[in-house]
Amino acid sequence: MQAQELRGPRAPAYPLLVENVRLSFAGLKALDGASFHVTPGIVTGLIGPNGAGKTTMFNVISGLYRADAGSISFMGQGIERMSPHQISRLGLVRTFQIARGFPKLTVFEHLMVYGARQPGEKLLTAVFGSTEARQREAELSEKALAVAARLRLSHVIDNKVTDLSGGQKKLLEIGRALMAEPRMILFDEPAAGVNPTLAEEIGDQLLSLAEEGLTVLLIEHDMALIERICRRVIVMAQGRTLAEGSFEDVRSNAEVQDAYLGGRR
Amino acid sequence: MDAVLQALINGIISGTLLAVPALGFSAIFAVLRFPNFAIGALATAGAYCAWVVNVGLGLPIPVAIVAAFVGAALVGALLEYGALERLGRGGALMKAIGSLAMGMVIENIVRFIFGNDLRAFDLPLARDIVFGPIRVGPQQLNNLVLALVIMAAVWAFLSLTSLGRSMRAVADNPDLARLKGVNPRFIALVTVAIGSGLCGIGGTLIGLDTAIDPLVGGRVLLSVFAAAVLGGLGSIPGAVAGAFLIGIVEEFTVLALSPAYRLAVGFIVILVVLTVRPSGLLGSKAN
Amino acid sequence: MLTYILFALVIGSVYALLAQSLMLSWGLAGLVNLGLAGFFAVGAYASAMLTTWGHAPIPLGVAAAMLAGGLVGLVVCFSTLRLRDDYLAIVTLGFAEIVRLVASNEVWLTGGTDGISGIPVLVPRDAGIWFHAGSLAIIAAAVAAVYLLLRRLLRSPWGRSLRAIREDQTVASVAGKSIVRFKAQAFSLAAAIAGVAGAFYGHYTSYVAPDLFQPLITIYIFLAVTAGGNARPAGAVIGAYLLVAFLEATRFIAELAPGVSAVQAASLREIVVGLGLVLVLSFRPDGLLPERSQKAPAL
Amino acid sequence: MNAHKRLIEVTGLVGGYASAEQIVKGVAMGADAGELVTIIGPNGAGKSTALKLISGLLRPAQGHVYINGEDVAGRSPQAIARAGLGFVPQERNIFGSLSVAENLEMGCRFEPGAFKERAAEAYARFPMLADKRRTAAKSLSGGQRQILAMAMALMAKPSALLLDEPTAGLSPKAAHELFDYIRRIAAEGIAILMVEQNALESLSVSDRAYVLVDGRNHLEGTAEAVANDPDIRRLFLGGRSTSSRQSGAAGETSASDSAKQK
Amino acid sequence: QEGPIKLGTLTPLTGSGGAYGPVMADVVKKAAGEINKAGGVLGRELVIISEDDQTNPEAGLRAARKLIDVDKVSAIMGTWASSVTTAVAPVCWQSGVFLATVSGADSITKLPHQGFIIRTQPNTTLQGRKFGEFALELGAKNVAFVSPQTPFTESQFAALTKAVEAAGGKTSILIYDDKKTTLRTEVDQVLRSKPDAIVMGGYTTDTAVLVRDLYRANYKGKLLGFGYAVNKQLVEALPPDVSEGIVTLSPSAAQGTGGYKNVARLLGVDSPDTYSCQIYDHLNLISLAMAAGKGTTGTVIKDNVRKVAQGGGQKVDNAVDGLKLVTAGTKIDYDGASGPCDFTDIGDIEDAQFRYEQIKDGKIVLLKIA
Ligand SMILES: Nc1ncnc2c1ncn2[C@@H]1O[C@H](COP(=O)(O)OP(=O)(O)OP(=O)(O)O)[C@@H](O)[C@H]1O
Ligand SMILES: Nc1ncnc2c1ncn2[C@@H]1O[C@H](COP(=O)(O)OP(=O)(O)OP(=O)(O)O)[C@@H](O)[C@H]1O
Ligand SMILES: [Mg+2]
Ligand SMILES: [Mg+2]
Repeated sequence: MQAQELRGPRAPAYPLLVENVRLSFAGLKALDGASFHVTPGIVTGLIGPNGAGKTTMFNVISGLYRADAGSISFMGQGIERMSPHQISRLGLVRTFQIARGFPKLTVFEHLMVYGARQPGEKLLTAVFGSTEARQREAELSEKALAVAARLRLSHVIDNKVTDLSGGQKKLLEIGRALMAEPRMILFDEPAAGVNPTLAEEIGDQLLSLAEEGLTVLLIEHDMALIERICRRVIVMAQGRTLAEGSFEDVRSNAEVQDAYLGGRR
Repeated sequence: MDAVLQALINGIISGTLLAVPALGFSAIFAVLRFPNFAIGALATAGAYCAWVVNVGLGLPIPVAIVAAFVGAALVGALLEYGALERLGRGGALMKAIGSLAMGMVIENIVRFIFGNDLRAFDLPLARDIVFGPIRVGPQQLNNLVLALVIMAAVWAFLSLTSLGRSMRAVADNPDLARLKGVNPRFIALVTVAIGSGLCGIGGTLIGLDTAIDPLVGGRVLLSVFAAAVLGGLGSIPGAVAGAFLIGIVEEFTVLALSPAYRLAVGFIVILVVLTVRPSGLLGSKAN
Repeated sequence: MLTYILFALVIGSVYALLAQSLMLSWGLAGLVNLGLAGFFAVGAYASAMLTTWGHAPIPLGVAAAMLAGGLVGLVVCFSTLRLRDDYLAIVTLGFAEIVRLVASNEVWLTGGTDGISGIPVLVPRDAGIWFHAGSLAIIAAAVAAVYLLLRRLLRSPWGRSLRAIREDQTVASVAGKSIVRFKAQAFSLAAAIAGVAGAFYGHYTSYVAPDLFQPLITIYIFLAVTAGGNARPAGAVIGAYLLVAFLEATRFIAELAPGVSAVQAASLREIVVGLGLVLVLSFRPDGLLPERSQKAPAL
Repeated sequence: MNAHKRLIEVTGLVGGYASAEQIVKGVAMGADAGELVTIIGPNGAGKSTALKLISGLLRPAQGHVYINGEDVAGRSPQAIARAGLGFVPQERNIFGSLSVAENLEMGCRFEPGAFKERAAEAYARFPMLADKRRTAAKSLSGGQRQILAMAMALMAKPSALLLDEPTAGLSPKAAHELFDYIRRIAAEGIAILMVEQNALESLSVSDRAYVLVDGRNHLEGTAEAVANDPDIRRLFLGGRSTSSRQSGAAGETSASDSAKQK
Repeated sequence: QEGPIKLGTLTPLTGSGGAYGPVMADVVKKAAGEINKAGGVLGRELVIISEDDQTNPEAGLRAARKLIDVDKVSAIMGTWASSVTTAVAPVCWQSGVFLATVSGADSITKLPHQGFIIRTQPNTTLQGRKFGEFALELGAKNVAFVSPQTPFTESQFAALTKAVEAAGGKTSILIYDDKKTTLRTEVDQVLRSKPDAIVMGGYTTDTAVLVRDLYRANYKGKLLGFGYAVNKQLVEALPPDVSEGIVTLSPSAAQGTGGYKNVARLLGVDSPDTYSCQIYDHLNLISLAMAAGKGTTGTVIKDNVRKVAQGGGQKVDNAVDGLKLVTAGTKIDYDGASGPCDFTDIGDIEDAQFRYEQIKDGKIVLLKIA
């Protein structure tokens, strides 16, 4: 609700607009003027060779890194100077490529922490309690159970995250993002390390979320998944956007083939 | 102006006294990733070893310093092996708390054996050498040189031998280090022994400059910790830089403000430095 | 003997308040607060000055202690916001030392190293044993109130988010948690609790002085919380009472070891305290009561 | 080539983590010299746990692990590494605070003398590593880390190799190249056990395969047979998008490379 | 009531006062042994229970409670740090336990203690004045007072200044941090005002540092210190040429009295420190008061301590002799190891004589008692 107010009068055409973003690490230009936009209600793929700057791009968008130059707007609002939690509160959530979490918390607690709009997070509400908070807690925990079930995490729901397998950690990354009820999710290789059958199901789910109006930007090296669920694909290389278009367009691009797919040798 | 110059020199001299134990503290932190608060007591233990060798056995000071290193190294390694290692399961802070408790134990063992009396080394005290308006003590010059040599040796040891690299590897990822053929326990013990030994030398240097009692290490624990933090925890050159900065700042406090507020000013400097450089003077960025 | 036990229980209750304060700031929020003695001192002095020199009623003094502790906590928290965990430790330790230095050197404000004596008491002193029993009842009630408060907080979404922040700030901020808000709330609430502990201590012993707030007390409380379990209010409370029981019990070991001099007996006692703690920790690395996680409801 | 020599042989392996019940409940697997063997299975099946048990990171409760014919079950990871086993774990498989070059040096601890030569080899094989020689490994991208981990394990010239999802996070091109490379090192006489979720392509380059479910052997056979088993396809390989997985590139190779070299 | 009489010592065995407390506890044990050998007090044995105040009021308070409630002592002797004394005082007077202390802070005897406190340490104003006067006597005109922050720093300096300024001299003060390992800059700061006498207000550990740094800085003027800091320990911790010539003051018994020698004999040292002397007097006064009042409670001690300590009568300097006389009904006046031990109504000593000693060739040599 708060996010709605912040959206401002002019509803923008693109949920996410990245213009000319630059960031270098000690001389290395990790992002070198990358620009792209994302259209609402579809899954957009972000692909590119290893070290192209995709993850760095996510870090900049989500506020973990500050860009040296360039602008980023989410739903028409400049977010390049915002802190990560403000960005998240606007409804833009990201996952991590190398799964990260809260070591001493359980899977269930992770899901609950990501649960949005919990009034019980205010100190006073926590002290005095409120029916709203209680209701919301019940809703969230129901949702958490459902998400866990969908990701095959039900049997480990009370496990500490440190006691998960590599793939389970990646699944939890996805689950957390789903809990946040965001307007847009940035997925960083959600399917890497996930069993192919399950990856397929997750793909289906992303599609149905997109149909419900969620915007998704997806970094993935699994071309089958990209082909199946992405209506638009953006290709990055060496910190720049190299090409964009439908998967077919992009796949037939010789440069992309060369640098990324390595199909024609 | 002379006063300022003199305070600067005094600061460097008191900095050297902090630098050696700070080095030990930082080395232990760098590998085992926990602040070992037993270093105060280890410095005391080392100083008493040196004292026994120097006064009890009548051997010269250089031998006593070696004894301090060996004695403190043994105590430190025993501590790690016998008690702290198994606390590691509960996390770094658990080890820190455990080291605090074990520090208390060591200090009191020393007290049990030697009592609370003040003891001095068998070393004549020389008057300062005066250069114009500035004066420096010969013993303190010795200490300065000794501390610098130790620092150089530690630095060379860590960066030029493969042991140094293995230490950093263990600190970073002990499981992977094992897969690469490193024995993390051995590395941990070596580090703790070296770090503790340095603390022992530090305690002895302080004792040579003043006198020793069971609290000799405990009194400087705070400043040593502060120096290591200021320099960036785990950074070897940082610990040295931090020690000198703390030493100098404290002496300037005496000039500019009430000496009673020496500690307070020291901490405010730390706060300012850390606010500007969140990982310390020479610390590497975490995460 | 009864008086002694009651007395030990009162001291244990003051420790229990401090331990809960530490449990909140360190155990839940992950803020390594080595400045506990400082907040303890701020509360003790605030209430002592107000009630002894200002002749205010004790409840007002306690409220002032809470407020003073909380405010100072807020200031310390904001000035240390950018610091990493390990570094927070040294700065908060420094804060406690600064409090002690100010209390000893600014005689016009605090009475200097003489301290403040003749602080009004909770129950008239001439009530004999009832003085101790009454004080105990009041302070234990405060312990219970804080316990209920913290338990409630711990189980609330607020507590859950705080624990998440403790574990990984970056991820928590990506999850939309304002790190600053949570930390500031937890830290100043914890400081306020420590302030209350200070006030009660003063109103029980009638005396506060800078020497009371040496780092030793912080160390003791860290030991208590660690042994009890650092993320459970009940662990903190139990740890605190056990610590006092242990500290007092070790007095009697001197009698078991005849032939040692007084210093040796005293050092033996501290050796036993230190070893005892390490033993507890090595058998129960998570303390007596380990952290409890929120279980998923059964379907 | 000393074919058919069992360099890794695991029998009746049981084990898990301190807290929980046993995760691996009886697993037998192995690889001959020159053989590339893929292990697949759902998430949480116990694949990584099995590899940790073999490498000594976890101590097996029961079972035998033979490396080069020598039973190493219960030994320390250092000793097992010395016996000739290389292992690239799934997670935390690099030293983040060491530079890339230092990581490689750590891989070469048993023969420091050979470092120069082998590092040159690694740099030639993976030019990216040469560019980033002096960079701290933690600032590498996800895919770059995987390459480094792999290169580090090869520095020791192991006779048997365990790989846990080596291509996770690699671009299709890089994954393809890496599989090729793995195929080639196997051909040099190394026995390789490789866990992969990138299953179809992995099977397409492998000789044999094991399917692990719930801590037990579920199925084993030639890679081709496993890849074509309809149940396995449906349950574990993503049955719907059969041939188009891994795009054109992988599809083509899986067809052409399926002729086994056994 | 039968059985032994229990008395407690509460001295700093650990913490920053750790240099003093152990000897204090020791001397009491030994002196009580002598009394017991001679038949005890009122025919009952004395049992001494020693607790550690850790130089910390909080720990001291807990220890005091244990002594009072568990051991049921009738008196506590030897509290050293002023903050510890202030913390345990109310507990003592409320429980009817007598408290004899060596703390110097003026505020202690001003507590509403109903007579339950005596202290053998001259209050700080007196000490300050004596230092001033003695510095003048040594020919000093410009006196610097160098001390850590203690409860009596201010009042000592004020009294010192008053005495020195009355004779046309001037004074300066510098407060240092007693945990520092070098005091070079502090010394520079002090020497800048070119003092011809320096009065050191610290304890043994920090005084050792100060004296060394003054020596290094080539300070050639007079050095004065308290007897409790400039003691045998300090002398042993310093090379002889460094400590040469330091003058010390400590409250003392009149020349010729045997109390001081008794303590020296008990401890087996030449020059016992003032605190051991004082606590020795505590024990003797308490024993004699109990005998004189024919009771063993704190109240009896409080009511009778002045009867045995002052007001004329046969002079005694130890409890064994005194107890015989008291039993025989003779009026006695105890003059102890630390001084004449005559107390004002609020418990301060009325007048103190001071021993003036000087370090010569690594030995502490008596100059005069006045
Ligand atoms: N913190 C950092 N410090 C220095 N260099 C960095 C840092 N983070 C990333 N880089 C470099 O920036 C480049 C881009 O990295 P990034 O992680 O964005 O790649 P990516 O496109 O996500 O690749 P992958 O598909 O392998 O995950 C890489 O060359 C990497 O080494
Ligand atoms: N450190 C641990 N402590 C306790 N249990 C663990 C730990 N690591 C993994 N587990 C549990 O063991 C089971 C098997 O984990 P393992 O990592 O072996 O799976 P995997 O087959 O490698 O899966 P993936 O393909 O997802 O990597 C999982 O259910 C997981 O929850
Ligand atoms: Mg990436
Ligand atoms: Mg795995």
